Amino acid sequence: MSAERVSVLKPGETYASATDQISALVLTEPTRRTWVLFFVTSAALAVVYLYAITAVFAIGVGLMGINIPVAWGWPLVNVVWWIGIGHAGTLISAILLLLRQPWRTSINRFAEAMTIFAAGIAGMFPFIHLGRPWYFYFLLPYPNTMTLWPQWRSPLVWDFFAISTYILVSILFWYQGLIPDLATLRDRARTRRTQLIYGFLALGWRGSIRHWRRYETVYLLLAGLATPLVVSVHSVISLDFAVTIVPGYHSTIFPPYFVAGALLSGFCMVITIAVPLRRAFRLEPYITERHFDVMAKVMLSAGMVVIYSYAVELFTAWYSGDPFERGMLVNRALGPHATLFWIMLAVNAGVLQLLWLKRVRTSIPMLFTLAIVINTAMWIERYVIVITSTQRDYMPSAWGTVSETHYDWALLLGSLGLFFFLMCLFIRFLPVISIHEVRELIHEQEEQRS
Amino acid sequence: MSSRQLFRPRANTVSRIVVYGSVPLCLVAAAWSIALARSSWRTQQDRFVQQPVPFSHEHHVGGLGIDCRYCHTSVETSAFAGMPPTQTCMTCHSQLWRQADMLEPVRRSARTGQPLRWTRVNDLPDFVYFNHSVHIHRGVPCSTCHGRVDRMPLMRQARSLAMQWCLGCHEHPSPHIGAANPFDPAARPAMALGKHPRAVLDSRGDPLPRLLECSICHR
Amino acid sequence: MPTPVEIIQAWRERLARAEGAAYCDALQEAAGDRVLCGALQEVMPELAHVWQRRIDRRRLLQLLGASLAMSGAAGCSRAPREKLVPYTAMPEGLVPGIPQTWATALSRGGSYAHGVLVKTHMGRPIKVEGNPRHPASRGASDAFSQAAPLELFDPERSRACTRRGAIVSSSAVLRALAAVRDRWSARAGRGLAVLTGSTSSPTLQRQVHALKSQLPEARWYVHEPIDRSSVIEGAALAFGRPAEPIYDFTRARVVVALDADFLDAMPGHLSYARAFADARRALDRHDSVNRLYAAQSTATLVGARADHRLSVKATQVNGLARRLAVLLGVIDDGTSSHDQEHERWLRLAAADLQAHQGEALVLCGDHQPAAVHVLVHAINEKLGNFGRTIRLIDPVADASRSNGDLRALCARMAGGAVDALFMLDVNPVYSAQADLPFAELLSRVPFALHSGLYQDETAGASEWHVPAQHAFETWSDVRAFDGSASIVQPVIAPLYPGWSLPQWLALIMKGEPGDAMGIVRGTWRALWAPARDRDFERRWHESLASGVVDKSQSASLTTALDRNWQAHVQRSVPSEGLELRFTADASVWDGRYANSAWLQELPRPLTSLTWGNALLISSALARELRVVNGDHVSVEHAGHELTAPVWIMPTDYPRHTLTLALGYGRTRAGEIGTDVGVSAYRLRTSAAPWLGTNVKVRAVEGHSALAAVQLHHEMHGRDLARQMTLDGFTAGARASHSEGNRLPSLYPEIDRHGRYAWGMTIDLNACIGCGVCTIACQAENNIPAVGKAQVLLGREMHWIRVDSNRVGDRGEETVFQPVPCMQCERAPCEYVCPVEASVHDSEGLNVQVYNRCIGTRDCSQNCPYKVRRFNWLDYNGYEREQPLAAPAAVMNPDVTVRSRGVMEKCTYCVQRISRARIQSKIEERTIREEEVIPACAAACPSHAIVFGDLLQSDQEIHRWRGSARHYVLLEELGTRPRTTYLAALRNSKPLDDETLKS
Amino acid sequence: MSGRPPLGLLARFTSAEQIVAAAKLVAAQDYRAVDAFSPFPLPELSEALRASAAGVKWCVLIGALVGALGGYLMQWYTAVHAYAFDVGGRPLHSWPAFIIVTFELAVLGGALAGFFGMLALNGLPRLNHPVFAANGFQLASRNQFFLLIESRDRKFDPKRTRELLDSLGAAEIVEVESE
Repeated sequence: MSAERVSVLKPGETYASATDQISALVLTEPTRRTWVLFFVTSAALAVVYLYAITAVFAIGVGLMGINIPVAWGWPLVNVVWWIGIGHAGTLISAILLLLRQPWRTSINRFAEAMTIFAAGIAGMFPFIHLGRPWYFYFLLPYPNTMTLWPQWRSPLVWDFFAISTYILVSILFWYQGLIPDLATLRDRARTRRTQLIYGFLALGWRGSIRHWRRYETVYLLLAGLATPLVVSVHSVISLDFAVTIVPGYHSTIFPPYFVAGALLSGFCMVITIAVPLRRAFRLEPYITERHFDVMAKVMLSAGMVVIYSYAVELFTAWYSGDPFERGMLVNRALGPHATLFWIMLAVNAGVLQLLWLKRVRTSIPMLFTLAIVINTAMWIERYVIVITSTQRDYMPSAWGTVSETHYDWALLLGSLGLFFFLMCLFIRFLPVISIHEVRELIHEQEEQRS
Repeated sequence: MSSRQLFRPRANTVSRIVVYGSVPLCLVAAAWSIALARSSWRTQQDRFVQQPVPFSHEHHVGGLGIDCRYCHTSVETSAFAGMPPTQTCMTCHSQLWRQADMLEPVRRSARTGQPLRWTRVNDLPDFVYFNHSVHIHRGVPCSTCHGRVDRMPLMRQARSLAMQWCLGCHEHPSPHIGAANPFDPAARPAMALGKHPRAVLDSRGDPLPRLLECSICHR
Repeated sequence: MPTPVEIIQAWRERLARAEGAAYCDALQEAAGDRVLCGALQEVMPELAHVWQRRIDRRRLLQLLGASLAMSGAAGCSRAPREKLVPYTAMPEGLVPGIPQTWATALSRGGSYAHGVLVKTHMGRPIKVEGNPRHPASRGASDAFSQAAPLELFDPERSRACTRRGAIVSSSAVLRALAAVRDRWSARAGRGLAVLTGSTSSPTLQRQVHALKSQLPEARWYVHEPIDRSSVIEGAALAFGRPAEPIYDFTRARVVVALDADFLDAMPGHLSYARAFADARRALDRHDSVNRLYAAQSTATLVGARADHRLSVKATQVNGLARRLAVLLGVIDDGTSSHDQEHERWLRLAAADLQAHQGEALVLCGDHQPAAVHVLVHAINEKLGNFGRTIRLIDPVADASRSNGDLRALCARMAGGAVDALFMLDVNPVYSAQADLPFAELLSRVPFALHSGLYQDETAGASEWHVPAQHAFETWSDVRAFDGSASIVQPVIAPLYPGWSLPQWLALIMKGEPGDAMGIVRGTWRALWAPARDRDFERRWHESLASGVVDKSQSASLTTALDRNWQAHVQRSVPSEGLELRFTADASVWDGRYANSAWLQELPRPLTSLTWGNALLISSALARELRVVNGDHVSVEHAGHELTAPVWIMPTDYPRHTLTLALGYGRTRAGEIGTDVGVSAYRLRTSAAPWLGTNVKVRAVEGHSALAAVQLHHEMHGRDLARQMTLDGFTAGARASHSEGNRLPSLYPEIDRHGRYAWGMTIDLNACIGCGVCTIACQAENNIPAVGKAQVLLGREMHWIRVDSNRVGDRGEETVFQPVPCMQCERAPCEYVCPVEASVHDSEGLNVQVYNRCIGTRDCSQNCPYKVRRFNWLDYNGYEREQPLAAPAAVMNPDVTVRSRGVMEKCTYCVQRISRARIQSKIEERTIREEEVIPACAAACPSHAIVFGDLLQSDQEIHRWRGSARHYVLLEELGTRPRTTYLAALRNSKPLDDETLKS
Repeated sequence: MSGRPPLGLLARFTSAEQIVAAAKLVAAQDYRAVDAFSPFPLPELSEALRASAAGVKWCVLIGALVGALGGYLMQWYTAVHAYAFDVGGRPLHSWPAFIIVTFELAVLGGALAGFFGMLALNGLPRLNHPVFAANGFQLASRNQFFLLIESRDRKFDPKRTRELLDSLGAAEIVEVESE
């Protein structure tokens, strides 16, 4: 254990150096060209996103590639994918906190930010996909003149509660983590304006030891609450499918299957962000090869669970002897979207295995590419689940499929744009690494040495 | 770096209001919007509307005691109570108040054959299918929904007509039915007169919960 | 009477005065104001195109808006309060809010009528039902009559008289008419020619007679693209007098149909379908079941339902008939059919016919040459079927007084002998055969006048056009396939100026239209020759009330075969090479219904194609040509060439036959019907109007997407549409796997305590796959048409679809399966809905609450039958103009019109149930069986759908559900559907050797 | 300088070890009104000063219970009593289906109560606090550690307390003005 703790950070860091360096990123660092480039492109995409949403609201969901029988299209694929990405953050910050994994410290902050943005975007898609989004509030339990309430047996209602709870709790967790660092920034800020802003956000945190005591306790408790929450969220999402009677949806493996998939794509995204971040802001001392190595291992283990789920689905379909289940698999493997199915298998079951090699786990460029490839494959996996299942379900006479439209693409790419746009802002205005936790870590390291 | 305070003491109060006040603020907003949905601004209850002719139910019903069915002929047989054709007005007004300017639109209509265009007062959404005849037959007094029209110089919407209000009766019909003469503006449901209409309803119609089902009013 | 300019000025001022919401009201009112519209037409003829195109409020607003500042437009943001507009004088007998029903008659194409009941709501005809008292309808109706209200209110109907496209007043037409009348009346009618469709109207016949006697030189020509001339000619050859055969399928145990689609293509098809279905209803295993042999030269419904099917070339049918005649000893002739399969089929049929003399029936298709009809008559004569299963009557559409068809007219026009031509309710410029230069000849006629519902091709080519009146707007009379007559009475005042056919004849003869009712009454006064005036009035009103003139069906002719009938029998050899069959289209008939969005979107039987026709070819031929569905081929026949997309038919489709439906490729049908499909008339010759021989076809560049609704006809081993053999059925087999036991469930049993438990059962053995249920449902439930592009995306909205499933070992047999919502008692759609938009009521309906639906579509995802439909876009034109949106006038006020983003589905016509429930409550009784009949069941020709209350054991549905053919679709899913099925029956003749011994 | 007595004495220490030792001694001399400020949580220090977190634990527990109970009751009442619908023949009180929302609301309740409880018990937000005025206090969020002995402590004596702090090795001792 102790050996680990030491090796998490590059030696030679002091409270002062860590504090100054990380806060400098926000306060003094000049705006870099790479950042501007990222910012502008993502902002442009975000505008496309807004345009697409407006169009879909104004003209109708018919603009997207959906029909009967495939009434759930890309928006649902995107929900599942984004929520998955939104998992790594909470896992790192909450579960690893409970497990006392010191390596989380350097990455939990931006992983949490990532979680909030991803979950937020995921939360938008169900509404984009609604036929009459202006009536979304029918999902809320509020006393209305129709005396009607939500239909609590519907997994969509569960979803609504799960996702909104998840977003709220993640924000609380993240903000509480930020408070001491905001105080740090307040005290380092040079201009009055920044002092006032950070000062107000810091809520007058002064580092009192009594405050610290309660702070730590609540932080731990929140982590304790967030841990089952994060597991529940994707399980609930999976129930949207699992409680139906559609072959390909109706499967008991779904909750663990979806959670594992979520971790996989979530960690892919963390790596995708960590690599450029580390390079751009010289964070090598804080985000070390070891971090990547560990994250790669998490990916691998999550990936194996996903592979197991594939296997179980296949087996159940074959073993049940149910013609409809079998038909569903045949359709996936040979139907209109067979290529996607095979890509999914090739990447998630095949390419993933490269992570067994330490060489791969520790080579940043390879890991970076792998992360992006696997994350794409994970999107495809969700596509295969959501779309190819109803495409050919019970009655052949009703079979049919439909292909995506420009709006589907605009919404997917646009949402990516919005995501990176928010990430850019976060990187620019808030400490990407939890300063006080780094200090704590340094303190522990000193104790080790003495 | 300055060692002076960044914020004045007043800032403490402000910040606390912001942080702790946010929650009550949301609740107030919610309450307000919920209240708004029930306000007469929204339901149009008790709002007077411009009509081509300022027809007074008070005068015709309360004063002259004309029966509802004299003008609203189909109220017992049809979903729609019916609006009187110009002819109906002219049966009297070809004799009475022949010069009154107030009635010129009626006379013009009779002359030109161009119908009068009244503005709807009691207007349900198009997806609600209310049927007058069955309610009348159950002995629901007109006044239950339309109020004391015999006291209305100008017509106004007497009830909110919100779904909640409809369900009020549909959930517990008994106290609202079985009036001897529903058309009497002062008619009162049987229960109010000590009779027991519950039996009346069951002998005639469906089990009560039926009345709360969507398909009763929506198609 | 103010001048148009004054009217418009008045409106300008009124609008200028109005503000905000009032302004909106004013505009809305203006849009609806016919006086104003008329005025605008008169003063701004340059806007004619607007009136020829769809009216829509917005365009009118644009026009008005242009003439004044849209100052108050901002007020439109808030919806104005609704207006209540009472009558000035209430029509007698009208109760506001309660629909009225009128009996009248509609005819498919021109002549052969079936009685209908028109439901009008506050004076608006909104729904058509069959008239149970009419022999040709028996309560059923066809797709065209279901679409009639839409046609009536079609905003693209011709709305004004025009001269060379410019709007003129009807008085101008009368003046011009007067001028030409003087000319011909001076010359005993020389140069006057009247062209109409074939007509069975006694009034018209009488008027034509009068015309001929008044103006001996006048000519009357009949142009009916889809006629029965060869039937009548065949009878004439066989019996020495023109006649039409009428069939009685209830008595026929064995039916041999030689290329004859009596379920769809023949006059009387509705009653034939019903009789045929009744003759094989077989709820009980001891019931008798008829047997159908069908030889078909293209894909037909009869072929699909046949117990023994044979696919042949059309030119081979003569050979089949001959051989059959030989086998039955009608004629003797050594030749035997070379083809083994044919021989086998013939011997089986012959044996069966022999065994059922007098209760058998042989018939052949209207399009077959007269010689074949002669043979068939001879065979029936020999079998003693006349007077039992078949009888002869005088031709219903009597053309004896006519001077011939379009060919004759063209000849006369070419001779320059026609200087005044009236084309009444016909569209010859479009539907003329390819070899007749009609349009070119028409341009040389000095005075050419066209009267029709639309500004169609002929209207465009003739100098004068006058709007015709819709069948719902006018007085007339018409006869059915068996001769029984009906009075056609108006159910709404004419929407636009114009004259009905009887009035036109009056105009031509007397110079003024007169009153249509008077003319028709005149006819019947003459026909009945009543002793007292009171008797006439009584019969007249009885006829109007019942919708059919009592005792008016034609008497059977008692005639023996002509002595030398054999002389007319031909020994035609089957043609080499490919053959091209022309067929009437199930949706647009001969093209006259092309502008109806409902009909265009109604899936065509068997192919499930919508929005257009395609050249049907066999899969073998497709392989030769290396084409796939939608690829273009060029068809060459008798020197005419046409490029058309192909549609590949399943295995049992005749290998060497191409089929092309008439009625498409219209060029002036309207925004909806123009440029849909390709025009078969461009290949059709007057010599052989029904069949092209030695046709050349080659693949060419080009592909067009064909909007088929059903893409998979195989069932992939899933037992969905079930079929039993008659032997199995009589031996006591059951269609249901669960033997009627309910499958176990984890949920507690449901007791809904409802007063009624509605259920539906559909008899797959009776269903003929015609698809009338689909469009009847559409008309009843305000279902929007969505257009070809949306259908291609799989977004058609029909609540009940008719699947055609291929069954049998080689998938060569077809079982039709109508699939509406199953109203599952354990509905999977309900528990996934987050907002209670999909819930159950105590009567077992799976109700859809449109105003609560937010469009998550989870219900559809979770529906194993995929019967839910979603408003992907604003199909009903709430938000912006939708060319396909049905006009508000035709909407059923008892059904919510769904907005964008809402899920919808079949609810057993809940509006009809509610109406009946309320009535029963008022009358303090339970609902009677006949009170609630869903639109689909009411319209079904073969009575394949029964609906009823499962709690009242005396209802028909119980007998159906008691049958061994009863089964539940996808029962294993435990959804407990309220809609169930009866398996189809196949009654194939066991093969015993001696029948096959040659 | 206001006339009122100062809030107390603030001593700056440069290392965690020093302030922990100092705090222990100060506590040993049973000073009560003592507080310490550090750039990161120091468990030993909070033990020394007997900082307690019992309150927030209760907040979380109660919040979670309220969320769970309220959530379940809401579902039960609305589904069974307020407006009962026949949904695919499912029982009105479909408790298994109610579990998820109940759980989510429990978590939400707990989290909100915990966070706001923590703020409230810490007397936050408090943007203006006397110690902020103390010289060099910004370093409390960097690498310096501060010990504050308040003048309201009955053992407080400006002179002796300052000596005590001196003896503990404070790098700097300043007087904190009262607000």
